[in-house]
Amino acid sequence: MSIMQVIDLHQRHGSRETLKGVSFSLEQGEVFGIIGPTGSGKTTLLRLLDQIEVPSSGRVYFEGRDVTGSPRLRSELRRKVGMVLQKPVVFDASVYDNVAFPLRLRRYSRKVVHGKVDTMLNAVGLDGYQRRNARTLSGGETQKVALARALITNPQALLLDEPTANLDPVSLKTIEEFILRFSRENGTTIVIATHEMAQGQRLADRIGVIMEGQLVQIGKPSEIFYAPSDIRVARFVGVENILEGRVTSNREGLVHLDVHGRAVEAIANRHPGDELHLFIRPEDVVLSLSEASTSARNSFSGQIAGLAMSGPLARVHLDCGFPLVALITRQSAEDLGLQVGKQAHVSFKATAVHVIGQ
Amino acid sequence: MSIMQVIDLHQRHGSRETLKGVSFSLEQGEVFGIIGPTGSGKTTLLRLLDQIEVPSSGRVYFEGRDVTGSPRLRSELRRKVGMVLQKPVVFDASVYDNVAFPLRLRRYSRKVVHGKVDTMLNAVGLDGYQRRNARTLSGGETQKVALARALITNPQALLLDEPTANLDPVSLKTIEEFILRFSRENGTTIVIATHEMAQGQRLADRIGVIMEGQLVQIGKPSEIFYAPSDIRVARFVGVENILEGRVTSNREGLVHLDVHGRAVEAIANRHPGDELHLFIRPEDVVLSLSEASTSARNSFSGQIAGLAMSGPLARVHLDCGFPLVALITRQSAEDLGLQVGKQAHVSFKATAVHVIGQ
Amino acid sequence: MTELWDGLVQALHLIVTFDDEVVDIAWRSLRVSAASTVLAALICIPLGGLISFRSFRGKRLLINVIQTFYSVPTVCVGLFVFLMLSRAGPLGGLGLLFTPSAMVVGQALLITPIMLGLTISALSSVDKNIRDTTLSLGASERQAIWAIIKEARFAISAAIVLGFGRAISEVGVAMMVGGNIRGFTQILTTAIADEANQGNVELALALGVILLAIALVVTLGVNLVQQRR
Amino acid sequence: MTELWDGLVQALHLIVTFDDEVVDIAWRSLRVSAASTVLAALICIPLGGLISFRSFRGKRLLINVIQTFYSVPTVCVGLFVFLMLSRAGPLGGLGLLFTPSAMVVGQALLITPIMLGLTISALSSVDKNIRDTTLSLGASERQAIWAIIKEARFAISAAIVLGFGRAISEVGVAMMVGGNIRGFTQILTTAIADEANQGNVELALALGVILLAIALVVTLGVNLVQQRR
Repeated sequence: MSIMQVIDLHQRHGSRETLKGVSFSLEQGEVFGIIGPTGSGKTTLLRLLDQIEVPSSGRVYFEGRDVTGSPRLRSELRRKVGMVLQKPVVFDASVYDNVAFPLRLRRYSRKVVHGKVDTMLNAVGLDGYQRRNARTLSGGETQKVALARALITNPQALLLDEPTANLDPVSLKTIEEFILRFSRENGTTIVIATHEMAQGQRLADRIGVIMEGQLVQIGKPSEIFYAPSDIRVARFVGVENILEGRVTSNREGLVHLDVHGRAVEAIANRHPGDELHLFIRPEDVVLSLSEASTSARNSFSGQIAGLAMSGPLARVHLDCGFPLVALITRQSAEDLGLQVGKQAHVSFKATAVHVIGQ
Repeated sequence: MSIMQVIDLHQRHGSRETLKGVSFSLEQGEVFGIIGPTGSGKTTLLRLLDQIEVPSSGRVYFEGRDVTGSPRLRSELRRKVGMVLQKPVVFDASVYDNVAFPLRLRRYSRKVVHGKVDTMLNAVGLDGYQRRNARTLSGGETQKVALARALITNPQALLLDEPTANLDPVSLKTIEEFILRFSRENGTTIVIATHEMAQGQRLADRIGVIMEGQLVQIGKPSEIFYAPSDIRVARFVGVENILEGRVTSNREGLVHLDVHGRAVEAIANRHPGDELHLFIRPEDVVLSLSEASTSARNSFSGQIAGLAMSGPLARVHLDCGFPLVALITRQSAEDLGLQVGKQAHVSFKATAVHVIGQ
Repeated sequence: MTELWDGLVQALHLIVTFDDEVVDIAWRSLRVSAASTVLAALICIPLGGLISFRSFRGKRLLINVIQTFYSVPTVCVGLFVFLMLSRAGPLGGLGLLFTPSAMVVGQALLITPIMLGLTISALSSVDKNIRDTTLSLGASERQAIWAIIKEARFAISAAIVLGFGRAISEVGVAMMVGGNIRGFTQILTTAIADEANQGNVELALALGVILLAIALVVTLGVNLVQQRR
Repeated sequence: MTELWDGLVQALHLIVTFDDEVVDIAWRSLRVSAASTVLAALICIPLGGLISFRSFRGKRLLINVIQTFYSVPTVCVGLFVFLMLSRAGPLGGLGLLFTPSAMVVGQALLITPIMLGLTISALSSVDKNIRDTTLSLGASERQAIWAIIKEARFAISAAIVLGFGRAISEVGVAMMVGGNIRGFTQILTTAIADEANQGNVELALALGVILLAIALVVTLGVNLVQQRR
């Protein structure tokens, strides 16, 4: 069941168009990731979902009703949808008062507030912090207080803006796990905006990719990762090999493409003559010194044009008539004795080539 | 020839001891990397090298003379040693005036200033920017102006504090290349402080690792990377497998170690009974499903305890009697069909094990 | 020099013996300035909260206008209130000219711009995210404004204390609308000017020391409050 | 009300016809305040540069003391200068009391703390890295201070203009050490208070409008300069 829909949202900030026609719907209980580069409009979208901002045009539906334009419904939405800002702020008051704040706004009795706050602080692992001033906490603890404060009213949806942007790896893991558990136990819909593809992959059931204010692709994490719908998404998820080619033949879904005069095979249903973009993830390109006989349909020889170590990995730039990047382990690179100027063989499977129309 | 030596430098800031007994010497024309985590004292060390700060104890020698305590020699040092701060600042003036500043301080004639500044701006690729206010530039351009300004007096040494911390990859590459070229052409000694091991590897001839104010290891980049001298350095350069073991036998430099009851072989000259730490880089651990016959001396079977994808890589946590992490490509992980709970075989060479005393 | 020294000794004597006239003038000063501060604060805090919270066309301009009023000379405020309350003025019928009430109104008018301006800037210097957070947690406008005022409590207190300091130190308004009537509207600042000119150096010095002490306490108070942040 | 209206019309008439007395008083005000501003600036800029640049024991305290002096009431400064220059005072022999020179010195003394404090804070708000960068590029202390002052040029100009605004608006010092002698030491603020009390409403209003206009121009000037940053 969908609990929220947004339809053709546009937002201007001054002369800048931050959002351009965003539409999607949020399902009950799902974890929805919004990924995109910094400045692509993720934060604005969350602010519109929580109705802290009013869109310049477009509609927001919550529980089937159009809330845009109704101050009463907007404020009702804000009472039912929680949000944690990218850099969460806490009030200059005790941890207890911070977490109790939303309950006091709703005029709960002192006893009820007490019970709920203590339970929640226990759940996020901040038991014993009640009397500490929230401003004296570390980044991870502040994030926990902000989460506890947003969740204490048991909202139907929780919007998180880069929830782990400034955290160390340990706090990051704790908080990611807490969010997922809370969502499962309470059926809370979670929306996570992040610029990190990896976090989207770890947490989200579905991902929407936003680029320059437009929602360019929605799908399962694996779809986004392996089958990006356009060049910008492909670059964003780490596809380094983006080639142009023309279909020369199609035999039952195995197409042959002409790429800079070389023949590349891919699995796709396209007609001869179609101009296509080919995406090949650099880690799907296998490197060897002699032509090995493998099941990979595509095999080329080329010259090593560049070699860059980064940590445990080596990024090998090859010229095989067209430029190709292969990502292999540093160890393999050393075992193979790779050097700039040397010849090497590359191969990749026909299934490793993802094509889209130009 | 060494142009600068520091001896037993200590620095206190309030109650915090930022540097604790740092000694080393800088050779003419070398690129020296100072790496360490944020807050480990890199910036303080550079400030002491440039004598912007006075150490609480210890000596700084420049061109063979002890400059500590002599205002005249300290100011002479500053005139001969350039420095670019982590977040370089430019004066609220034109690019030309910024780069001309050090020359005007030294009362060069207008004509000489003009010639030098134009040549330098040309060299860093800022020709045509002369009249722009330097505050209106982008991060990369600002960094170039700061570099040009520091290099215009052709200093004997240049100190760079995280020179590329806030730059996009393209500017980073341009600036790294410019620094290396300038150093080679003019014989300038370069000191680069960075928290990025990878940058140190790319640029430095020698690296000093600083941890909590102490210089814990000095050596070639490959020594630091493959043979860290203690556990903190090992963690910092990405050694994820740190085990404890006891030597059971030593046959001509091939030692057998008892690690949690399992026998591990390593190349080292230690006596039976020695308690050691073993470092194994996760990318040196090879994974297979069946026991493959390889030349690797160490081979164990274990259970997969965890599997985490991060971009094109998979980090596999294994339990082989002791915990072991292997870093392999995502593709290999998928080809092998790895799953938590499954059995797997791991192997690593005796040369991949680096040992130090406990 | 010895004459000055003797004057200072006699002035301190007047203070420590709680001389009737000295106590009377100082006490009147405190009451008048406290009253004008309370009056101004009652206007400035809610008004500042509303101006700071809401977005409206011309907000930037309004704040600029308020800040421009910081520097209206005291004699100009004094002249304005004088003309309003004078027999020929629109409020002349109230018969307030040359009474302490006139001074309270005049001083409140004098310090309202700076108190309002500092309140607004105190509220705007609260992290914008506090506003958004409060709203996203389900607060109404009134509840949100109150939460923001609580965040800025120290800076707002400082604005109020600073307003009091301005009121008790000023001489232009008090002189023009109070009239410096001995025993009725004479306060510290007007009395100091008057007594010095009439050659009562020791009385002027006694009052000067007290005024300086009050100004010092106010400044220290403002600093103390500001440093709690 | 009509009387007030007539007064305002007559006041504007006095201004646009360049009435001798009005022009004389306004011109004297401008000269006295400009002189005191220049005097104060000559002290504050180099002194502020030194205090800001050097680190020394008690620096924080010194700055606090300077800031405390911001709020010394004008009548207290007036009283101090009055006593110094009075026949019995240490500088009585100069015969400066009740002359424009006395007012210049008094106003300079009044505005020095705020001008010095704002200069120091303008210099400290220059990025600390400018100092380090300048030194690392080989500058001497003098050259470094000059570079920092250049970085803060707009904020320092604002401090000077603000000092001028304070000088021209104040009434306490001018009244006590100038003595409000018609045609000799009478300036805008003292004349407004005096003429209103004597019932010369149109003259007081004319001077009030001019003073208000000057204060407005000064404020706009400060804003303009500050917004250039």
